[in-house]
Formats: sequence, structure tokens, C-alpha cells
Amino acid sequence: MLMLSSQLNTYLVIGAILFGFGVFGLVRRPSLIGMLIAAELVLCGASINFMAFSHFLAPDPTTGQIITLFIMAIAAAEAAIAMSIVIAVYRNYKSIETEDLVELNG
Amino acid sequence: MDELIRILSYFVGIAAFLGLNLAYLGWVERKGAGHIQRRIGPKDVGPYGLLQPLADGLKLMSKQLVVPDNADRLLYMSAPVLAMVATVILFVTIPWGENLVPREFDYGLIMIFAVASAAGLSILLGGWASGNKYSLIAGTRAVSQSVAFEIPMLITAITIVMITGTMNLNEIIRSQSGMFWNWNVFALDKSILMPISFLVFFVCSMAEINRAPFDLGEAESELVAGYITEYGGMGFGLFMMAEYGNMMIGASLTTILFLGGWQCPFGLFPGPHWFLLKMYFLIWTIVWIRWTYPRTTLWGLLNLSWKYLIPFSLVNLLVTALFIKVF
Amino acid sequence: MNPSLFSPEGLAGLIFLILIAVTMFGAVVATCSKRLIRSVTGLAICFVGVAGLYYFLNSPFVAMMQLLIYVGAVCVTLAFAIMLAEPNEAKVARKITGLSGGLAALCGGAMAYALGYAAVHGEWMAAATKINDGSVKTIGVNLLTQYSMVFELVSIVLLVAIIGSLVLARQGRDEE
Amino acid sequence: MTLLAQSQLQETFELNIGPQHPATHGVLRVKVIMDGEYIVKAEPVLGYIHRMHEKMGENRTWNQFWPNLGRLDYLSAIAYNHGYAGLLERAMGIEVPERAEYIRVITVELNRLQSHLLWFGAFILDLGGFTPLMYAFDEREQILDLLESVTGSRLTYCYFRFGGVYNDVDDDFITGTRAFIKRLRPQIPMYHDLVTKNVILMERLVDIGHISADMCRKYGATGPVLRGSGVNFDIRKNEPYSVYPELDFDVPVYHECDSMARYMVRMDEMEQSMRIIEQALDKMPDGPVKAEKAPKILKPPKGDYHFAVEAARGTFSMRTVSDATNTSYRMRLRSPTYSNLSLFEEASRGMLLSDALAFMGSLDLVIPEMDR
Amino acid sequence: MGTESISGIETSVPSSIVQFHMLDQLRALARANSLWPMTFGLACCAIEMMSAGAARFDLSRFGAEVFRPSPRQADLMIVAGTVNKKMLEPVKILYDQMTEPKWVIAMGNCAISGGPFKFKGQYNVIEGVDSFLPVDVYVPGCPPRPEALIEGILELEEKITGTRRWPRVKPETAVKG
Amino acid sequence: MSGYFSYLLNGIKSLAIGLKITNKEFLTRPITLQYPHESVKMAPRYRGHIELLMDSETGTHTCISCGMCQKGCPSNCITVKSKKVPGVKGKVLTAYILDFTTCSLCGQCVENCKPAAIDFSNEYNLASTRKEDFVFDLLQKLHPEGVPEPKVDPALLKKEQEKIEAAAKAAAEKKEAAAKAATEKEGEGGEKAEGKS
Amino acid sequence: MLASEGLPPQKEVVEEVQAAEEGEVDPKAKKKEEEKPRENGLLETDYAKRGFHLDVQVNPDQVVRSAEILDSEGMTMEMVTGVDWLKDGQFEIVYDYSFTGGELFRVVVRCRVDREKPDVPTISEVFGGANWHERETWELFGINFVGHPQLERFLLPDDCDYYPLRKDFKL
Repeated sequence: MLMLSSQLNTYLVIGAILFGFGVFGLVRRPSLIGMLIAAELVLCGASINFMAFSHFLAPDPTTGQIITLFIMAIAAAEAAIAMSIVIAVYRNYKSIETEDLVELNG
Repeated sequence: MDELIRILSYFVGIAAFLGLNLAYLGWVERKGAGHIQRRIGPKDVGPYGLLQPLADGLKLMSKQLVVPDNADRLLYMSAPVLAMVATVILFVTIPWGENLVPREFDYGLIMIFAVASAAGLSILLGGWASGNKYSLIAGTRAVSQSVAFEIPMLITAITIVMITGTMNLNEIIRSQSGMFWNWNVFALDKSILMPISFLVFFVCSMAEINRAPFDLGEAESELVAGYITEYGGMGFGLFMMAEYGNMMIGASLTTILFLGGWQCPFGLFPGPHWFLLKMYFLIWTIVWIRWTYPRTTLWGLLNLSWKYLIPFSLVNLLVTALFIKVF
Repeated sequence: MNPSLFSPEGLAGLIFLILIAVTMFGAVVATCSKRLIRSVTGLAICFVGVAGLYYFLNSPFVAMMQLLIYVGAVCVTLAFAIMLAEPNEAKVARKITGLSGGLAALCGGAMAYALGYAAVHGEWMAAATKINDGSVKTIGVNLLTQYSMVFELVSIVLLVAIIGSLVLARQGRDEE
Repeated sequence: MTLLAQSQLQETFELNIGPQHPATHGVLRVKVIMDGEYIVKAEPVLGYIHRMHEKMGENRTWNQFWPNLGRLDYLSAIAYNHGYAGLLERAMGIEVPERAEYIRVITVELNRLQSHLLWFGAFILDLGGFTPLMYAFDEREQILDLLESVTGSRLTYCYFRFGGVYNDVDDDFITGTRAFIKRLRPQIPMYHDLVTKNVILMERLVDIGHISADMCRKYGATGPVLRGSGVNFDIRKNEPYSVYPELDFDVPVYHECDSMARYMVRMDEMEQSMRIIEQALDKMPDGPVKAEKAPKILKPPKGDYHFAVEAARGTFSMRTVSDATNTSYRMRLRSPTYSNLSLFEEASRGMLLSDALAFMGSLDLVIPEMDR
Repeated sequence: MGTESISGIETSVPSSIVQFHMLDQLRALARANSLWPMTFGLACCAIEMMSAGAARFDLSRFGAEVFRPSPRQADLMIVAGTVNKKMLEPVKILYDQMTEPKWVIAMGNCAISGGPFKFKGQYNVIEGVDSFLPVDVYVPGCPPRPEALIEGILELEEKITGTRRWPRVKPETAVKG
Repeated sequence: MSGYFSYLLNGIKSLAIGLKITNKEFLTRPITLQYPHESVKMAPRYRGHIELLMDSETGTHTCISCGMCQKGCPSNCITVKSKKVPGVKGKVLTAYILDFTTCSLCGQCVENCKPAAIDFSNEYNLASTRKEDFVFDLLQKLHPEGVPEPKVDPALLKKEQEKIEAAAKAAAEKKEAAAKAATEKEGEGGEKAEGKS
Repeated sequence: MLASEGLPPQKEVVEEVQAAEEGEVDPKAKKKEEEKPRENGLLETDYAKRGFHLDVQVNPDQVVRSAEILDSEGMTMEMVTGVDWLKDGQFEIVYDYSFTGGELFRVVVRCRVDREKPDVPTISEVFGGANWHERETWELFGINFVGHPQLERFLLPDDCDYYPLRKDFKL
């Protein structure tokens, strides 16, 4: 048990579980922010996979790290944009629950 | 096993040092405020009022714990602990002396920023969980302020990293060895704008830890007691201790980056005493400033950040890059 | 094979286990709690755990960046967003417990199972040699050489994000 | 629903400042409706320290009403004493000996000095600076000592009597006052260095809290608030009473109409008060301090009487309706800050919360005087 | 430590609970030396309260200068001024918001009994805050000098700890005039 | 642009001046008067609560119990109790009760006092855990060891006694006369009444 | 700064206002008797004795007009108050005006209303500062200012139902 940290599979499974939680949350959460949180979890699971593969398998261990950094940048940008969208939506609809936003369809 | 003992002994040492400092910084602040204001300050509780922090601590611990009605109980209780934990973690990387580092860490500088930014979350949570409008406003104010000042602070820190080529705090100090003109604050040969960048960093660190004149989070005359309005007893005590802890971190970081850490000004007997001397001097300056100036407004503060500090730090970054390339 | 619990390796292993627990706990809180603010707290806890995992993957720089960006920036932004517009989620949560909750659990479970199965049973070939040690220096060099184009693109994305969010968030104020 | 979310539904939210709040200096309550950090409406609510002074005026004899004057505006109590003394002296035609008038002027101006000093400290405290308050209190204690040696009290003076003052001043007081003025003179430039020129303070006061002269007129604002809006009006000059016509002093007027102007008016008034005190000390003649023919039993003839004085915060005027008995039929006290605050609701619209509180501080409120 | 004080504590603690005399005393001492008042000024006496905190008198010598604006952090409510019917509710709320242990000082005659505003036919003033608050120490005067407030706080410390650590001052007059 | 920098420089200069001033104050001695250890001497005119003045000639107060102070007091905090003692001129003070908790220290009582029997004390540091401590009997305060008996003037006593005797005598005579008249009347009345019944 | 800063000196102001006021005086009220309620019209102008230069009594419906005239002259509303003349069965509402633009000049405008039906129009439209004064007068006397935007409890607690400054007030 104590040697888990040196096995690739551990990280992959953790990544998979986080990804699963993310998907679960994305489907379950009724509100925009809740979905955003779940999406962050999905991204996080993916990053762990990248990091693990790059550490254990790739010839150049920097690749995974750089991709993870890019993911972080994207996530931050996503959070900022999503927050402003949330606020804009809230201003107009007084709600950020997805089922109240059906007007967006047309 | 040795490593374990080392870690444990440092843990105990840091806890003792921290506890003593956090308690007595309050005393220093009150006593200093007293003398600045033509009065004595704590005096009758123990000799020179030295037992005052003890009395305060005991009293705060024996106060009733109240969770306000419309507070989020769990978050309300955990926010001060979170603030304190983040502060204590920060001390892990501070190199008090050349060999007196709890954990020498190659990314110490970035770690301090990372954990400090996480501490901002605790203020926000505390303010939100109190269920009080004043706390909420104050919490959002405090966080937006520390986010705004993180930018120039990071940029200034990057210039130092560019000069020294490392993020290891001990390495940064080692690179400033020798006489005091080798300190980064006077290192005009590395970048002509170094003193200004020192000022920028110091001001930012003051704003980052929500100290007067940037204490909008606790703006007493506007928001009662800010994000700690609903906290009594030890919750309040923990927030105060976290504030003093952050003050120490801010002062230590400035000391490390600009004033040569444990280096002696004249190249003699470097050691922790120099570090502490410089750190306490900066802390005293922060206290001194607090009792001299009125408070700024949120807009004045953001103006300062956007109009002065960020341009200056950017120019400084460019000039430093130029110096590194040219010389 | 198993080292003693009190050797440095054993301790590290223990810490690793704790980190996994923290991550999982955070993820559970982030997805299952009723109040969004607690979800964000859970997310922050999860990220702290993940940062620890990164540290074990020999990339402390990324771990620190994970803390700085995810906990210090993303979570704070989310918390702000929640304070500005928290929906009454408890009300909606009641409606969806039945079918959609099960559906969500099914989706998530299936995904996790598939990925985990692939991970455990996949044949992963380790590279013969490492061409560098993955230090910050090499990251920096690679960023500015091999990945410079991506780097620039990400910068543009960030810039666009800043401008876009400013424009979006300011819309309501324009009338004043 | 969070509080902010609730407020977002109405785009605004309500914030209740007071009745116990550090910024209100007493028990004023301000109901604020805010949009973000901007004030949509700020409505002061009074009455938390309403103490029935006007009712007491109808119940107590003329002489028994004296202690109330000290408790109306406890910071410029002597000026209020002066108003009451002047009212009945006008009604009954009592001549006041000259020495008494000079003593009155000296004590009133000393009192004005201490009031402005306290305001100065408290105002900076509103803005978050703590130290100037202590310095101001230090100087203020000197004045209180001087006044205590004459009147016997530190705050709620009850020193004047119809036709004079309670007792004569001694030489210690005169030399002490001179020494004090000598001591205070260099302190005021120090305050300017420490506070007025401070860039943070300038940011917070300049162009904040604009009140036009016309708004002052509509709301009946007086005192430094009016003079900070560029109107040269001071009861001491415009409706001279006591021995003010014989003393040479200026009325500081600033035309910027902002918080800084009101601040500067008060700071300059301190200088002028010192000038007045010095002159009065020089000119003070010997003689009795109480009118010899002051009647023991006071029954002013029927009718309305009105008397106004310049207190530290503006025009304090008293109006009484006498029905020729030993109590007043109706006693009306017009307190300056009551009118000064009434413009707050209009003037604070659209301000930032922190600016509005700074603006409120610049109005120099004393709540018990407002509530009466 | 006198035996009286210990017996005083004994009476206040149920006998079934295990008692730690020294600890109780220490706690009482800590509380007595760190009385943080609430920023709560009502009228004239509030100015004298500020004076007591200011340079000349300096309450901070006894650790009591930390005027907390929030009732949650305050130990001591100094009712400095007249409480009227409209203010009654807020004062009660503020007192309830303070965390235990808490004390009340009624400063000035208005707070003690309505003071000069107590007259026949009055319609608005509460005649003494002890009618709705458990007042610990009364400081009379109109307004009391700052020394009197300090004396009140020392009196309260005596009440908490059971002993008086400070000398008592007998008033004297400068020069008999 | 020059405005930008000059503003900045002026700002920094002003801040530095502020620091200089507070530093100077930090280095000067505090002015605090440490109250319980050292105490201020009250000004002679300081208005504490009122007290009865000790008259060095008589060894007691000079109050004549006229009640002017009580009448003049705006807040009814003075109650003067007196009684008549044979052999003493005027009324003798038995209790002078001051309810200090309603006093406003206006000085009307001192001003109204014709014989100048009361004056302000210099008690400035009163505090107690009991409200009743501030209802003073000033007479008790003046003579803590017991109020001395009022000095009886023998001449006056004699005069008074004579007067009393005379009065008693007159009264007795009157009574006698009245009784006589009454009995006479009664006799008549009684008869009448009897007659009626 | 004041719009009226260039006003002629005091004497002419007196005459102007006087003229304006006299034009409105109720013509039927002319006789003067001692122990009766005072009649409408110009009453007294002895400053040294009374403390005001001009004392005018008007009808309730003329109050607003008088305020407008004084406003156009650049006068300041200093206070509004009431007096309860229990014996006459009347309330008197007193408006104090003064001139802050130059030499001081005080005007008192009064009007009397029946105690049973104390209605008087508000001048808070003309002088914003009258808002609070009228509110207070309403609260303490029960004089109803018709058209006032906010006649709510002000100094007294919200739940009290008495008018403490009325002469027949007993708690």
C-alpha cells in the first residue's frame, strides 16, 4: 500500500475517478456554477493523466507539465469568462438554473 | 528517522517561535501605538504589560463560542482555522539562517505566493459564512484587494528571480552576500530601478496582508469590524494571529528578497539574528505606518495598484531584463 | 517490498495515501454537497490534494502553480460568482434526486470504470531514456522554444478572456 | 439565498448603519440603500437620544433650565449657555457688565477650540487614522483643565447666569490661557503636516461631498458647513452680540464646497478663536461679573423672544414664548446640526459608502443636540 | 490570595463539578486584565469615555483600551449616556450579542437613574439601565471624570478577581481657594 | 505626465513627513498621568457632589434648613429634613439627603444657599457596585462619628421655656375656659339631647 | 455664491417683503384686542426687544405663498415649530426665516389653526430643510402638514400614540 506513489496505475485510476466525479456533477448539477465546478474536476482528472504519463512513460517529462500548465491557463480563462457569463445571465434572468434558461433556445 | 526528528523538532521550534511572536507582536503594536500617541500603552499587567498577551489569550479562549443564527455553521467554524493553517504552512520555507530552514525547497518563493493566495479564500469564506452584510462586503473587498496587489507583487518577485536565477529563498539570500550594497535593494548594477521595486514590493505586501492604511477588510468606521464582525472569542483570536503571522511573512519575504536575509550588512557573522533584526524592523515600520496614516478607499487602493504599482513593476521587469541582457 | 511505516519512504507513502483521501473527499464534497459554496470549498480541498499528487510526480513547480491558479484564483472567482448569484439549489436538488441523480451516477460511474479499466489493463510502454529531468529550467526552455506557438496562443486566449469577461460583466452597468 | 443575491434581485440592498456604529459618533441610525458600493438613498433616523429638552423648558423655572443647556451640545456647552443667557437678557432688558461679557467670550472661544479639536480627531478617526485623535485630545485636556478651574466642570458647563457669569476668573486662568495659546499655535501647523497635506487624506476629502450654497440655504445649514460652501455668514459678524464687534477676527470662507473646505474652515477657525481669546484677554476690564440689578425672580413680559449665537457647529438659536410666569410657555431650541444633517439624504445620493461616511464626519454631528 | 475570594468562587460553581481553584483564579485574573469595552457612546459621557482612552488617562495601561466596534468581541459594555425608549431595543440586542462572560458599567447619572432627565411627566427616558441590564458597576457623575471611569473599571476588576491590586485614591484639592 | 510624477513625489513626501512627526512623538515622553498610582489635584472650583461645610467656629455646619437648595434644584435631588429643638434658634437639620444619581451639578443649590453652608466637594472618583451608595446623607458624611447635639442657648431655652410655659398656661387657661364653656354648653346640650331622646 | 448675493441692503428687503406680505393680509381681520388670539397681519418689528425684524401672521393657505416669496428673496428657512394655545383652542405654527447672504434679517411668519382640525400645507416643497422640522412638529404637536412626503415617527419610538408637547398631554 505504501508504495502506491510509484505506480502509474494509481494516478490513472485517481484521474479516472476524478473524471467520473466531474461527469457525475455535470449531469447532476442544476446550476451553471455547479456545472463549472464539475468541469474543473474533469479538467483536473485529465491533467493528472497527462502528468502521470509524462512522468512515467514519456521521454521528455516536461511535455506533460507544460500541457498541464496550459490546461490551467485555459481553466482560469474559462472560470473568468464563465463567471461573467453567469453574472450577465443572472442580470437578465434572475436565475442561473439551467432549466430556467430555456429561453436561450429561441 | 533523523529526518523525522529534524522535522519534528523544527515543527516544535516553529510552533514556539510563532506562538511567542504572534502574541507579542500584538503587545508591540499596542505599546508602539501608545508611545506614538503620547501615552504608555499596556503597563499594569505584568512588568511593562508583558503579561498582557497572556491575559488576552486566556480571556479569548475562555469566551463563549457563538455561532450566529444565519451563519453557515461549518464554514463559519472552519474559516479562522483555515486562515491560521495557511499562515503556519507559510513558515515552512522561510530560511531563518543559512542552515536553519525547516524545509529548504527549490520553489519556496512560488510556494509562498501559492499558499498566501489560498489564505485569501479563508477570508472570503469567513466573511460569507458569517451571514452579515458588513462581513460579506468586507470579505469581498479584502479579497479583491489582495488579488489586485498580487499582480505587481508577483511581477516584482519575478525580477528578483530573473536576477538570481532561482526560486529557492536560501539561494536568493546567498546571492546577496558581502557588504550591504550587494543586497538587492541597493543592487543598482543589476537593475537601476531596484529601490523602487523594493518600495513597490513592500507596499504590495502591506496591502496583501490587509494592514493599514490598506485595511479595507476591517474598515472600522465603515464596516464595523469587517469580515471578523461576527467572530468572537478564539475565532477572532485566530484571525488576529493569522494577521500577525501574515505580517511576519510579508516582512520576512521583503527581507529575503531585498535586504539580504540573514546576511550581515558588513559581511560579518551572518546568521538568524540579522534576519530577525531586519524582519522586526520592517514589522515595526508596518506598525508605525498603521498608526500614522488614515485609511484609503477601495478606489484609491485600486488606483494605486493600476496606475502606479503595476506600471512601475512592469517597467522594472523590462529594465531588469535589459540589464541582464546588456551587462 | 513494503517499506516500514517509519522509514522516510513509508512516511511518504502514508502522506500519499492521505493526499488521495483528501482529493477524493474534496471531489465528493464538490459534487454532492447541497450548497454551492461548500462545493467550492470541496473543490479547493480537492485541488490541494491534486497539487500534492503532482508533487509526488516530481513536478513541484506545477504543484505550486496548481495551488496558485486553481485555489487562489479559480476558486476565489467561483466563490465570488456564487456570492453574486447563488441559486436556491436545495429546492432544485429535491426535484432531481430520483431519475437524473441515478442517471448522473450511472454516467459518471461508467466513465470512471471505463477509464480505470483502460488504465489498469492497458499496456503502457515506458520510454527507454529520459532526455531531461523535467526541471523548471527545462520547462522554461521548452516553453519558449518547442511550444512557443502554443504559449503565444494561450496568452492570446487569456487576453481575450480578460476582455471578454470585462465586456460581459460590464453590460449591466452601461445603462447608468 | 445569500444576502447579496437577495439584493441583486432588487438590484440594490439595504444596509443599516447604527444606531450603534463607530462612524456615527453616537446613536444616529442611517438607513442606507446601496447599489454595490454606491449609495442610492441614505435616510438618517433620529430619536435614539431624544431627551425632551423642550418639554423640560416648559416644566422648569427659568433658572432651573440652566443644566439642560450644557447637555444639549456637550461639546460647545458654553456657547449654548450664552444663547440662553442672551435670550433672557434680551427679554428682560438686563445689562451685562463688560468684564462678564469678556469672560463669556473667552470661555466660549476656548470651548469652540476644544470642540473643533475633538472634531478634528474624531473626523480623522472616521477616516481610519487613530493617532491625530490622541494628539487632539492631549491639547483638549489643557483647555478642559483651564475651563474646569473656572467653571468646575469638564464638559457640561453650567457657568453663565442671567446678567453675568457664575464666578470671576482668576489670574491663574489668564496666565494659563496665554500659555496654552502659545502652546497650541505651533501644534496646528503640525496637524497640517501630519494630516492635511497627507496624500491619502486629500484623496478622501477633495471633491467629495459637494454641497452647493443654494442647497445649504434650502436646508438651513449654518456654521462651518455653510462657510465651506462659500457663504460668508457668521452670527458673530452678521448679528453681533456680546463684545464681538469690538474684537478683530476674520471669518474663514472656502468656496470649494467639498469636505476638504469644511475641514479647512474649522482648522482656520481655530486660529481665529485663538486671536479672539488673545484680544479679549488684553482688553478685559476690571469690574463686577454679574449685573447688580439682575432680578431674583424672573418673569419676562409676555411675548416671543429669539436669540441666536454662533456655536461651534453653526447657528444655535433659541425661541421662547413667555406668558409672564416663572416658566416658559414654549421653549424651542434650534440646533445647527439638525439642519446640517437634513441635507445628508440629498447630498449623499450616488456617493460611495466610504465617501458618504467621510462626508457625514465633515458635517460634525453631535447627536444629542440634534435629537434634543 | 484571600480565602474569601476562593469561597466566593465556590459559591458560584455547582459543587458537583470538579473545581480548579488556581485555574479559576487565573482565568478570572486574565479576564479582569483584558476587559475590552465596546465602542458604545450615547451622549455626553461618551466623550469622557473617549478621554479616558486618550493619552492623558490611558485606559490601555489596564489592557482595556481595545475598543471593539463589534459586540461579539467585547467583554464590557459601558453604557455612557441616556437610554431612551427608542434606544432600549438596540441596547438590549447589543447586550445579547455580546459573548459570555460580559459585564456592564453604568457610566453617568443618566445611565444610573435617568439623571437630570428624570422628572414628573417625562415621556421618553428610561430611568436607570439596571431596569433591564445586569449592571455590575455604577459610576456616578454628570459626566464623571475619566478617573472615575478608570476607578469603575478597577472596581469591576476587583469584583471579578476578588482582590484589589491598585491603591485607592483619596481626592485632594490643589489650593484651597 | 509631469503631473503624474509630481503627484507621486508630493504624495511620498507628505507620507514621509507624517512618519517623521509620529517618530518624533514616539521618542518624546508620554504625558499620561497614571491615575491610581499618582492622582491629579482637583481645582478648587471643581464640582463634585455637594457637601455641608464645616464651620470652624461652631464645629458643625451652618445650615439653617431654609430649603432654598431643595426648591432651586432642577432635578429634585436634595431633601432637607429638620425639626425644632427647644433652646435652639431656628430649625435643626436632622438629615440632608442628596441623591447624587440625579444631580446635574448645576450649582443652583450652592448659589441659592444664603448662609453658604454647602459647597462642592472634590470627590471625583466615585464608583461602586451598588447604586444606593450614591444617596448620601451629607450630615452623616460631615460627622461620621455621630452628629453632635445642637448647642442649647440657655437664655434662649429659658426664654423659650417661658414662652412655652406662657403658651401652655395660656392654652390651659383657654382650655379651661373652653372646657368650662363646653361643660356649660354640654350641660345644656346634654339636657337637650336627653330631652330629645 | 447665493443667487441673491447682489440684493439691495436690508432696508429695501424689508420693504419688499413687507409689501408682499401686506398684499396678502386678510382684510377682514383688523381690530386689535389684548387678551384675544393675535390677528393676522404685520405684528411687531422691534428687533432689539424680540430678536426678529419682522413678525407676520397669515392664514394657513398663505403659508406656502409666503415661503415662496421669501425663497425668491434668498432667505433661509431656519426652523418651523408649533405652539399650543390651549386656552384659545388653537395651534400656532411658527416659521423662522433669516437671510444669510449679507446683513442679517429675520422674519417670523406664523399662522394659527384650529386645535380640532390642525391642517396646514407643507412648505417642504419650497424648502427641503422644512421636511424634518415639519415632521418633528407633527410628531410633537400632532399638527398635520398636508402634502408632506413622510409624516412618520421621527424622534419618538414608532409605536407611541401621544403628542408630548401638547399642553393637555399626560402620560
